Amino acid sequence: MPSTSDFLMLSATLFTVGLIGVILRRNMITVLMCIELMLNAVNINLVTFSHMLGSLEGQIFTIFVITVAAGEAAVGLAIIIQLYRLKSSINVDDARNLNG
Amino acid sequence: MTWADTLLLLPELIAATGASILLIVPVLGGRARGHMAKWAMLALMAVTALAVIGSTYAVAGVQQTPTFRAMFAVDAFSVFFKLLFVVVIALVTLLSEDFLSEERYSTWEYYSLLAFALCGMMFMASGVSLITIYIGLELLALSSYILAGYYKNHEESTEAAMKYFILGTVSSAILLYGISLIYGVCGSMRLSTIAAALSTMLSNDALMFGIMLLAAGLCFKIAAVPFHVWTPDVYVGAPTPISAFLSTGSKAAAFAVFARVFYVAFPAFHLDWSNVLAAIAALSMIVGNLAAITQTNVKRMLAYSSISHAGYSLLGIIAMNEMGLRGILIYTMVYVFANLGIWATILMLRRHAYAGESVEDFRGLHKRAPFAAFSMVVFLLSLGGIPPTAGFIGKYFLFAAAVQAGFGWLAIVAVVMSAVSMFYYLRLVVAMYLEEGSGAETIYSPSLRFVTALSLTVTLVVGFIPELPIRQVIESSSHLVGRVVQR
Amino acid sequence: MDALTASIPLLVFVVVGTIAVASSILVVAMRNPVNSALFLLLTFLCVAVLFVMEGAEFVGAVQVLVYAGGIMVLFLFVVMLINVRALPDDRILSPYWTGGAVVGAAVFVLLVALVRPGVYHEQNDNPLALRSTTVNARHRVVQPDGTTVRKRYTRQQVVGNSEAIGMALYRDYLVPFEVASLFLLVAMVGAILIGKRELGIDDEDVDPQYIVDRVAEEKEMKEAMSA
Amino acid sequence: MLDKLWLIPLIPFAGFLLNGLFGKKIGNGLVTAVALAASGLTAMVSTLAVFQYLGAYPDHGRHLDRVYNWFTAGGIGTDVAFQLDPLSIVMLMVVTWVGFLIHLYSVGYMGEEDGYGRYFAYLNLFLSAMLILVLGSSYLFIFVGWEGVGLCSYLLIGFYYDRDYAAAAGKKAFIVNRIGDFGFLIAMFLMFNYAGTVDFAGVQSMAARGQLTPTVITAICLLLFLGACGKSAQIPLYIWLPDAMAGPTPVSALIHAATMVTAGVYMLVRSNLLYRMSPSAMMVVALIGGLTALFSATIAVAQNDIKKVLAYSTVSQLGFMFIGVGVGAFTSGIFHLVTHAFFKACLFLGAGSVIHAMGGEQDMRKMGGLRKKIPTTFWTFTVATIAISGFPPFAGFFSKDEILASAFATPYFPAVGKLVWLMGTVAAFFTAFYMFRLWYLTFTGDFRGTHEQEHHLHESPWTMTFPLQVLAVLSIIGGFIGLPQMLHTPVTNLLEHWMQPVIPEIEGIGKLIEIPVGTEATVALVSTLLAALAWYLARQRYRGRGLAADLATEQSHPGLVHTLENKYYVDEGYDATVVTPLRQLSIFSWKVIDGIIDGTLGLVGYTVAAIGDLLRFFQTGNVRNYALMLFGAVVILMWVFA
Repeated sequence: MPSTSDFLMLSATLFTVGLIGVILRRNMITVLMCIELMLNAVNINLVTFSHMLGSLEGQIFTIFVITVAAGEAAVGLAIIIQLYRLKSSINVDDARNLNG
Repeated sequence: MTWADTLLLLPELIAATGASILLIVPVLGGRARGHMAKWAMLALMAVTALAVIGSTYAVAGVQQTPTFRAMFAVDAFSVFFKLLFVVVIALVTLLSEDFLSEERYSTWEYYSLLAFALCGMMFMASGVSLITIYIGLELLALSSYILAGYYKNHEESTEAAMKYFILGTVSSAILLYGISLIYGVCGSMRLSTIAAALSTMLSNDALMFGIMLLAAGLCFKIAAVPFHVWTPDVYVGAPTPISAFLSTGSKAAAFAVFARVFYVAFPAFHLDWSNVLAAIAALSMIVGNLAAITQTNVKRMLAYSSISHAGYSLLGIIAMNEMGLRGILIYTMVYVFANLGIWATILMLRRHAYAGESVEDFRGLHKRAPFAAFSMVVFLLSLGGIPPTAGFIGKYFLFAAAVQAGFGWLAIVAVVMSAVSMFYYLRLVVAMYLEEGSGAETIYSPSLRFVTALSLTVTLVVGFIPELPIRQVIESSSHLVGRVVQR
Repeated sequence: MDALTASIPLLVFVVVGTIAVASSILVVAMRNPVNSALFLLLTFLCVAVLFVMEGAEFVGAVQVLVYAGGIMVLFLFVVMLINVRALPDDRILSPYWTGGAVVGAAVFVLLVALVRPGVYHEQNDNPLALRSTTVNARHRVVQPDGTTVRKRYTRQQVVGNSEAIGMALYRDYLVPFEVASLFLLVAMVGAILIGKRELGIDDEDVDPQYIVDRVAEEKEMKEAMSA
Repeated sequence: MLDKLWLIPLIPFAGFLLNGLFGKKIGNGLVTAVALAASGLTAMVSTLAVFQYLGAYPDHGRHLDRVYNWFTAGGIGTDVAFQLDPLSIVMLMVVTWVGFLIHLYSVGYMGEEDGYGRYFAYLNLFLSAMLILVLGSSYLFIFVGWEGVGLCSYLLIGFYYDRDYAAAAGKKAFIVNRIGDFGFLIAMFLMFNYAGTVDFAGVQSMAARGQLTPTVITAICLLLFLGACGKSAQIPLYIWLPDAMAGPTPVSALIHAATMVTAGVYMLVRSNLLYRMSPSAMMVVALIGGLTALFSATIAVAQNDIKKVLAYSTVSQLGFMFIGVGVGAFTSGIFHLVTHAFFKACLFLGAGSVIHAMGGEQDMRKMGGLRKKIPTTFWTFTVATIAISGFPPFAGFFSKDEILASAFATPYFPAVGKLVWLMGTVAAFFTAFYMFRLWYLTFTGDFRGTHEQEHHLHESPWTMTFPLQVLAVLSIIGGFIGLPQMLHTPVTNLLEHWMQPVIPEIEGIGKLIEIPVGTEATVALVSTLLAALAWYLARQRYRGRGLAADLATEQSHPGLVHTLENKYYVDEGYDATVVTPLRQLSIFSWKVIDGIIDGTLGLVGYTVAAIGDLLRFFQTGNVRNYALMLFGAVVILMWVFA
């Protein structure tokens, strides 16, 4: 059986990959996907700890995180669609009218 | 879990039910009567406020009533914040009235979302488990994203929503990672259990990392440097009343969480995290104030000013003593009202134009609207911490708490930076009183007048007879302070 | 043989974990968001497997249902809807890639350096903890004076992971659960409010600019081809 | 009355509210009535209170009128409480009566201005804040007044908003004051932390009982002095005061000469016990005071704007007061404060009258020969000029002399005391010189302005001349409240006896000054002779000749040839050996040192703005940058702290 820290490291890797994606990608949809990756990494952490502790709290929290992720994805995609309608672009770099 | 427990949940239930009703009304044919939405919302706020006050009787004599398996607690601390939230939302409703009438966006859903945000805030204030706090925070955040992008045909609004959304979800991922580590180390998400587990524990890298990530996530919500980057852009882009809401209500809720989590769960590791938070607070004060100086857009200036105020308030958490906690409560209240008053004046000036309420618009305001100009001066002085306005009292508590806790250098930074902050607050006073100019047209509706008058009253009353609110604050925070002393 | 059975989970972990990491990297590296979405799906499935390995069958199922079934479809739907010709990531690596890489590497190092050696809560040794719940029961107690009273007591009962979660969710975590339902309601309302095309009565007949653009573009293309 | 001391600041506040909210509707007549009634009533009520105090406290103890508990923080309560004691009474009388006179004067002076109601509203607000400042019973509470007067001063400096520099000057005043306030605030935090109280009596008794370490006391004293430097325009924070002359002239008289700027002196005298326990802090005060006195007196010589001369003169005279406080002669500091309030208010109001007559002209080069045209102004101005120059038996002589003698005889730091005395004496010489220069240029010779101005010349209305006359009389007799020991009159040193309870002699804590009669006489003789010399030089140089001599100095550098050609050989000899170098020194101080200090402040402002711009640069508007910063921040925080 892989140990707790094996799972933690896997989660850390996924978290990092998601994070790099958020910074590097310009496509807003991909950025959103990368955020989902980060949330998934957290979920792995939670489930791992839940297993380790023998407490269901982690799993329950995971369910909430998945719920939140679903809701956020819906709203996020709606915002992206709206931005696309206004700017005809989903490039993160194009949305920089507000600055300074 | 009994019916009595459910009664404790009454304010939240009322707010949620009311929000849902507001959502249904347009479907039932209320769409055409958009102007009614405001009154429905205000009525809802009144009922919610009554319920909040009613819930204090349920907990009279008891310091804290955790219910629902220690997920949710009604105590004086949460009641204080809930009342503050209700008032803020009611005032934001008043601020929104005219602003919304300029455009054809639906009003019912707007207010409904505000009510949902209120729900989230109340759960944040009452949550005694990280689960409740997190989900309340997300409810607030999601409503805020939508509200920030509510003027969806305006590019700025949508852009602001997008930025707020991406950075907000990223920060909540960071926060979650922190929570997961804390869970792994302490074996629970209930604040009291965490505190108990930590009291017998030595410092631990994973735990510190968890606490720091949690703090980072909360710092994002209160807009503390270096997690502030979203603030100016979003405040400028979002519909103005929503900016007002974000800079007051949303921030106050985050502070309620910040205070509760750190005072209840992490006192044992105060020495470890206080230095990090001190650095964040110092940076917030310095960066916020210095960046505000060169701004010409008033909304952006207020955004930076709100960043600096997050820094001041953090002193209360860093100090980790009685005065600090009281300082946070007082300062949050004081800051909220002064800010709402300023936003009311901004809304009064020009409602057509979307962004760019520049300092020039304020020129010669004292001639066109003497009352508004006068109250604006009072609000600015309050933000600058000049006696005898309320801001001075709040700052006095926070700074003295920092000195008491041995963070003298931080108090000095804070005092210097409040001096610096007068530079840019003064620019508005100069524009209003010492410059001639047509400025922007002013439409001073009764709602805005009311918001200004109420904020002015609070600012002056707290300034002149602060004993009354202070006593209330002491009552509201004593049980959390108790924990600190026990440690 | 025993050693082999014992190493199966490790083997599964290594294989699934590798696939998860690889496909997550491909999510970031793919130029076309459709490909990214498919690799994201793969990552999610792998994570679901890991959940099951950790004794979280129900969460694993939710992961597949909600993520793979719901969120992914949403993503793909939006990608198709927008159908951007000129993808924003012409150059996948933006000018900030060095910064991104450095910060990413730093975060990774931090995570490894701080999370791995962390001292965590002591291990639980009850293998059934994740699948048991407490139930309320009453039993008769014969009092010394001969009368019997029914007394309530709670006892641990082994059920299944799903049932245990269900009991916990509706009993211990009722408040957050209800808030989550509010959250979903808000998400729905928000997505409709922002995503819905027309708003005012007047706007209804007007196509948004991007549709007009696309129609014009396609017309142009057709003309070019027929010419 | 004694239990209703809160009425005293409340009356002008009511005037402020009335005029501020309804000023535009009720018309100028009613505005005048409200403003005068408010200030006059305040003065009368205060006087009444003082008489009752004299009856109730034959020993001149501290009367405390606690209104309510303002707030309690960390177990330490602060009251809204007013106090009457000899020191408060002196300040109260000066502020209310001089304030009333200047209100009266303003009726005439501001009669034709826009924003009449606004002006009086601010003026009443100022009075209210100033009264809180002098009557408050704790550092925290007087801080309210302290900030209030700052705000009013700022609003009044920027009163003429059609003049660009006015708003800038107002802003400068406020900002420089904030630097001082910073010191004040930190000092309060120190008291709060170490003494557990911010009440005057509380802090002093803690200090007297030895509960505070010398380091803490010195720190508190220096920080309080920083606050005083800002408010009372001492080096290096004096730069705002000359610019503050952009405000209406009565404001300069009231706020920037007679009352507000002396608040720093008042506060230091209030804290005299702390200072006496920290001779090093006193030395700093004395040295800064001496430097300021000397330095700004030299600058005043080179000014051509009548108000600027008076402004630098005010800075210089404030320096004298700080010398007094710094060498341990607290009473003489207050003495000079009082006499200065009389003659400087008289000078400013006189200057206002001149400006009024000249139709707004402030440049002395365009004046001259006004003696005949505005006789009342002329004689009052003359009296005040003699008083400030230090000729006996006018008011300024006694107070200035007492300060200089105390500096000479100070037991705290004898050597430095002599140095400070020297600086003060030279400054006194300059004072006489620039004042007579001003006097000759303005009132003697031929008129140098335009014809229109000449036709316009007229004496001011009685509302303006009456205050002038009253103040002139006070400038003559004001000094008699502090006749020196050596005169052996029956009313010797009235003020010192009066102030005794405020400056108690406590065993082991810094002794009070005893001035030997011989020293006093010598010092008085020296400064009188120097004043006479200065008068003579100014007379030779400027009488009837306008600025010819000044221009000559500037043009024909070094001007020796010119001197030889001139038939006033002796006078020109003086010019070459004494006056010209002095004048060059003056121009040097003004252009270079003043410029350096001002430039430093500008540089700070520029740096701050540059940092702000730099921060704006980071705010690119790109979400990916923001995300990068977010994560970067996490990494850095963790790396540094964990």
